[in-house]
Amino acid sequence: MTQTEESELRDTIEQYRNARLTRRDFVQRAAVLGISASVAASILAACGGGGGGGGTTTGEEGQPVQGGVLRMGYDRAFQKLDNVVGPWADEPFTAIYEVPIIRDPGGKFVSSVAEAWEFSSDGLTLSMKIREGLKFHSGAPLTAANVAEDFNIFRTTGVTANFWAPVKNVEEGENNSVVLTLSKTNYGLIETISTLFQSIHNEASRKAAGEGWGATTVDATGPFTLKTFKPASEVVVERWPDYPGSGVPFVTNKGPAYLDSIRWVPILEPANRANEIETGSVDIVKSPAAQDISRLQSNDDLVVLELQELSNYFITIDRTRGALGQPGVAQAMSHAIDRQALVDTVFFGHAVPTYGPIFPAYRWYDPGVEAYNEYDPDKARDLLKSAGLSELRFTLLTQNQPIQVQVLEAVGGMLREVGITMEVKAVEDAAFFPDMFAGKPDAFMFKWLWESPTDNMRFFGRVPSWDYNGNPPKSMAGIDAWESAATEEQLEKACRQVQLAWAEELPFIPLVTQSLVWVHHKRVHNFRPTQTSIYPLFNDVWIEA
Amino acid sequence: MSVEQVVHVPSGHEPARRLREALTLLFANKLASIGALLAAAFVVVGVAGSVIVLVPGLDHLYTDQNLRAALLPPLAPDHVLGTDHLGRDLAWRVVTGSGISLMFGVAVTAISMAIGMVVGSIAGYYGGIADRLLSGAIDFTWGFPVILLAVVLGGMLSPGLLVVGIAVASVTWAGFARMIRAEAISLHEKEFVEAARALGVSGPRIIVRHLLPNMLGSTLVLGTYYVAAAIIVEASLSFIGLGAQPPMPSLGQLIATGRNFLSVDPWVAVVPGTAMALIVLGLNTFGDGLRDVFDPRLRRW
Amino acid sequence: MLVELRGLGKRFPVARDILRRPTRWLLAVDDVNLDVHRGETLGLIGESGCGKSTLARLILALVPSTSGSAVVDGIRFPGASREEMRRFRRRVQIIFQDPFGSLDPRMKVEEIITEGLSHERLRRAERRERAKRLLELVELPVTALGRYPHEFSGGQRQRISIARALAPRPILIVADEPVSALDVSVQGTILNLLVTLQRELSLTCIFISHDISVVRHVADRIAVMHLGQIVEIGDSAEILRRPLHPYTQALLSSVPRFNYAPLPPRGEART
Amino acid sequence: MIRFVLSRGIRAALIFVVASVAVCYGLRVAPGSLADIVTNPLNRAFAVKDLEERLGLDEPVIVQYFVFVRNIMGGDFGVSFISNRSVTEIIATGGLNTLKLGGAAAILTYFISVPLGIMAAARRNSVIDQGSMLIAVLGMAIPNFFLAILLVRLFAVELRWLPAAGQGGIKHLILPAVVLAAEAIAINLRLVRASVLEQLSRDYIRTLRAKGASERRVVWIHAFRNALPPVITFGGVMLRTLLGYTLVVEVIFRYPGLGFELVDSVLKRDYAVAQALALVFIAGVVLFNFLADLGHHLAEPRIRERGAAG
Repeated sequence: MTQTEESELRDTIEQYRNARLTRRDFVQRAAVLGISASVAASILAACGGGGGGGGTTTGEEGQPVQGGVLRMGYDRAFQKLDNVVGPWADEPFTAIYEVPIIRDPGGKFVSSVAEAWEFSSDGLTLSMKIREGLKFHSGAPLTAANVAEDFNIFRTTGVTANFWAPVKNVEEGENNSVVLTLSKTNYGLIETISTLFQSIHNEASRKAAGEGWGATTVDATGPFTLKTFKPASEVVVERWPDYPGSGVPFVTNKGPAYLDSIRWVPILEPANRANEIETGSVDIVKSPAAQDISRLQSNDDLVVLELQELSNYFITIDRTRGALGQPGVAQAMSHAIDRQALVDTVFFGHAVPTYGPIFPAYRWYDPGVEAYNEYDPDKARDLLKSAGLSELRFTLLTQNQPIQVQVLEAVGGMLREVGITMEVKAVEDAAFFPDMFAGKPDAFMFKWLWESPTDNMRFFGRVPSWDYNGNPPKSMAGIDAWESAATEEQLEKACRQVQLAWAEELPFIPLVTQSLVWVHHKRVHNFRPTQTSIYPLFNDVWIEA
Repeated sequence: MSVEQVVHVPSGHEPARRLREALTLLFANKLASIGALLAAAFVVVGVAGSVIVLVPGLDHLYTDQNLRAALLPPLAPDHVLGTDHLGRDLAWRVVTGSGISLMFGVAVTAISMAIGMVVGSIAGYYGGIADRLLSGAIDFTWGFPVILLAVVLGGMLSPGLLVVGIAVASVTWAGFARMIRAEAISLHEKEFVEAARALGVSGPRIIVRHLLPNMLGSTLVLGTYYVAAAIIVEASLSFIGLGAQPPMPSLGQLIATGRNFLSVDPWVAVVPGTAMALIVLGLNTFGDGLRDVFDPRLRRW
Repeated sequence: MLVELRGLGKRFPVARDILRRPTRWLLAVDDVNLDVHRGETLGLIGESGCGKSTLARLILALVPSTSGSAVVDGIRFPGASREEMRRFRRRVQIIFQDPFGSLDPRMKVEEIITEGLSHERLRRAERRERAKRLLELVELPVTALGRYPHEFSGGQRQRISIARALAPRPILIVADEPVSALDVSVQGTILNLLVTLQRELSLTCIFISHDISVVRHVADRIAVMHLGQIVEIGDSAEILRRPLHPYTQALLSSVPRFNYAPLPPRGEART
Repeated sequence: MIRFVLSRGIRAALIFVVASVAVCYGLRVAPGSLADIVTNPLNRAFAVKDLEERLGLDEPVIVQYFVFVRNIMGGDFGVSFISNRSVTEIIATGGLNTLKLGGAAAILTYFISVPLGIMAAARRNSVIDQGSMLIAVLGMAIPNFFLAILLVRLFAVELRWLPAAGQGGIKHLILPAVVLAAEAIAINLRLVRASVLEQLSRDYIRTLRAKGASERRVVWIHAFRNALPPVITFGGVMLRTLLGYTLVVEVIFRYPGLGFELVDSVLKRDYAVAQALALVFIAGVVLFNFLADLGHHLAEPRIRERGAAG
């Protein structure tokens, strides 16, 4: 980049900061300067800490209009909107549920259902003050007792029960507060508590609903209530008129939502997502096919928002079997992969290469990881040779989704260059998960999508077992350090430590983090996804009639 | 020696002449000639594709990627039909896909034809209780939507070419059996079959020596339709994710992948799609032509 | 006595009830009693549809009878053992009416006429030798061996049929309208051939025809069939001179003169 | 007639028993289970076991089968394990949607193929004839999914005339119906044309023409009426074919009919929905087979009895 270009870029960033540029204009100007949209997005994320991280600036929006139906195109099929044992959290979660604590666009933890929280000085007690005057959709009041009850469910039977392991006891404290007693210090618990699977619900209603929880019934505290749940074709939520207002500081609407309802439809074929927002059958679409993004950007009716997705594609190989267990094999594979080429071709630039286990936009991302896994096919060949392998052949299992398969086809071609033959077997989820957890495949690829990247290292390091991942000593030590951190500083240090260890030892081989792209029609306002949450909040969103 | 003269009866059966006459008839029909040419081209290309699939070491032709030369349009240097999203040569991929289609279509059809011949000729020749049982099985199966079966089977076993093949074969055999049974019944009443029985020729031998050779024509006609149908079913299921699984470059799979790039480079879908349409067009019109040659009364349905 | 038919009958179901039990029957052959002596030629006449062909097939055990019994060459039907059946198949042969439908279009003449010899386990050369002798017998050139049936005229095909029937050296031949599909000019030669062969090989012959003028030349005795029954039987000269049954009388008076137009080739035969 | 209906009834019942056993057994021995779809990877070990107990999936397949049979005998198809909607409701709404789509496709088929086929036959070798034969040839050659993406591209993305997918009014029906009907139109067109042509070569047509009947009347009334039986007989076959294709077309157009729901539930191992829908489809097949047979039966009442030839 020349000096003029550099100063021009600085100007552009400055204009954006001062709200003289919309996010879209910024990305466009950046593109003129030869900066890929994803890099621009990282820049935006970096300078968006002031509250406008979602991108749109205030002056532009005008007076909110009450009413209307927001039609959303979602990129996968819905599962039960079950915050306790659901298979994953879908977009409607943020419309009908609220979490105790939420990350603001800069990554700082701010209030939502809980208005304040504090670790004791020894780090073994966490008390959380719950907002007053909250209630559930059913009308029942929400008190600290409900939150304590929920936490006890989460830590025993919830999806993330593993991460609650250090918590010994949860009970209602004084002054509408919840007190968590820990068996050892674990500052990272706060990360877990801010994820969608800790959304607060009315346990009495959940018990009564039985199998219907998350499908026919949700009784929670979000601004919308669940109306229709047809997972393959549509999910509809309606405004909850009695919503007492959001406790989240960066949500400006402090009353009930503007929208009458939100209707999601799953659009599973990537190409169709662009088609449908262009034809106007939806107002917002998530993750259009990468190759369609530039076309959408040039459409004057549409606004394209681009962030780094809180996700990562990675490959894990089974080191308990034969050649794959030789030292240096994972590193050889990693060096054989031209991640930038993956980004440019498969993702048309709408992704970033990842050399470590965490996406670059994460607040504690350590760029040191980039030194470990650079594209270097010669080095890959050398490593294979010193491992005594003239050729290597294995089968890799993946979920049968177009983008996954494309990534693997490209990776397969790269591996072939250094003499590694990877046979890809793409199967449906129903067949993928049991095999993956049983450790059956030689290797598998997976994409995690989660707000706390370290949780994923903790989890996928253990899946199917540390053995499978080669028992990497430094990484395991890093995880231990993370799990016993007592303060934010210690947590950050552990996070950097584990990243570097991971990049070196490669319990799994990171590939890329794709962009989280949202496209919305111009008549949609205040749609502000943030870099730190997987889904946006909907209370501020309004739509022109 | 008698005074009779050797007369020429036009419907010839002597191989060389029959072939010549058949071809004359076939090429008299313009559409059928196009079909025959397309079908022949398909076979040539398909055999090449099969070789590529089956002979180890040739897979680089359709898997070699060049990410820097992705999504080239047709007539690009070195890539007559352009490249796909990973810079793989579309021409070779289509050739390979045709090979998979050819092998799949022919294998599945041959298997169902074999089953259909056994079942149909036994039912038609022996009649009686065997016929009642087998006809029941035929009617039971015939006309069952293959796609439905493949979807359910694909759900049960893991989806793939094998499953689609099983689904197709387990329905189409009945189509063959149905026709062959009808032919066997009519042949059974033929005097040459009665003559053979009077000579003490055994049932199985009559089926093999008299019935099957005489049904060969109509069976082949039906066969060409069923090859086309099997190819379409495979492609349809691959397209909705229940057929050949990626990265196997079957034509349906190629179209499914290409569809995602329709806005950037329509050729990635249009090239395999056109190939597919030409194959089906060829087989169908060729089948029509053959039908006219062999047996004008045979209808597809 | 070579053939003894006692109360022989054959009926076909034409309608069935829900449980597939037949409710209506067609009586094709009804209570037929008939003896054929060794060495004689019996003419069986009757108009088409009267059950002649069914009777022929009953005698050849090509269809099972539904009542009565038949003893042919000492073998009793129903109730013949497999071994008896095998012997029977060599001893009794049939010649069909349709010279186009009775020869498998996909087989060469050699294969056709030696098909009945498979039990003899002959070597290739022996087979061919037999085939040649059979062709000589029916006065066809040996070059015919490698040809297909469609290359021959109707009369020649009928000679092939005769050769095929003679191949297993039968003692009884049932000729079911052997010349009615042929040109008038050819009919005579085939009839002469049949008579010659019958005498030379001392065959017993049942000669079926709807045409008395054909039968009168070859038959020693004549049986007249009407609606599935034998209505009159006797010495052929006697019957022709003094028919007793009114049906026979009608048959004799209405003998058409020129009804020998050859059938056109049937479409089915082409497949 | 009674015999005909009764024997078909017995056969249909038999098909049902076999199919229900096959579907029920097959889905459960399939690799992967519903539990793997509806539980989170993060706490799979616990959740899978818990879920299987709650849903009775840990029982032997044979027990599950009899529970299933007992329930449907009582008219209870169960509820979806994923959406908690009653299967009866899914069948009702999906069935209605599929009926709409299938109906639209059937209407399209006849409204295009019958007049065009007659015109083609009436003016043999004219432009209309050749054009319609081109339609017929292409309709049979272009696989419907490929046609679908081409039409979506053209009419939805480029021209913006019609929606690309989803459910809604009449507009949402047009593209899927056209795609669904394409092959049926092609086949029916050929059938009508051939059948009318055959009639036009008959003697009675010559007589009618000699008597001075108008050409229009001869073709459209007399010839067509007599050309109908094969077209009607084909109707049953066509419906059955359409039924099979709904599986593909509904998935492509994300049209929430029975086919869409079936594919979805099979992939997600939503046993209750998948087996009920599979049986609904089989019922459809049986019904259409029956209609086809009935058509055939009525068109040719004298079914030849084997061996009756003397």
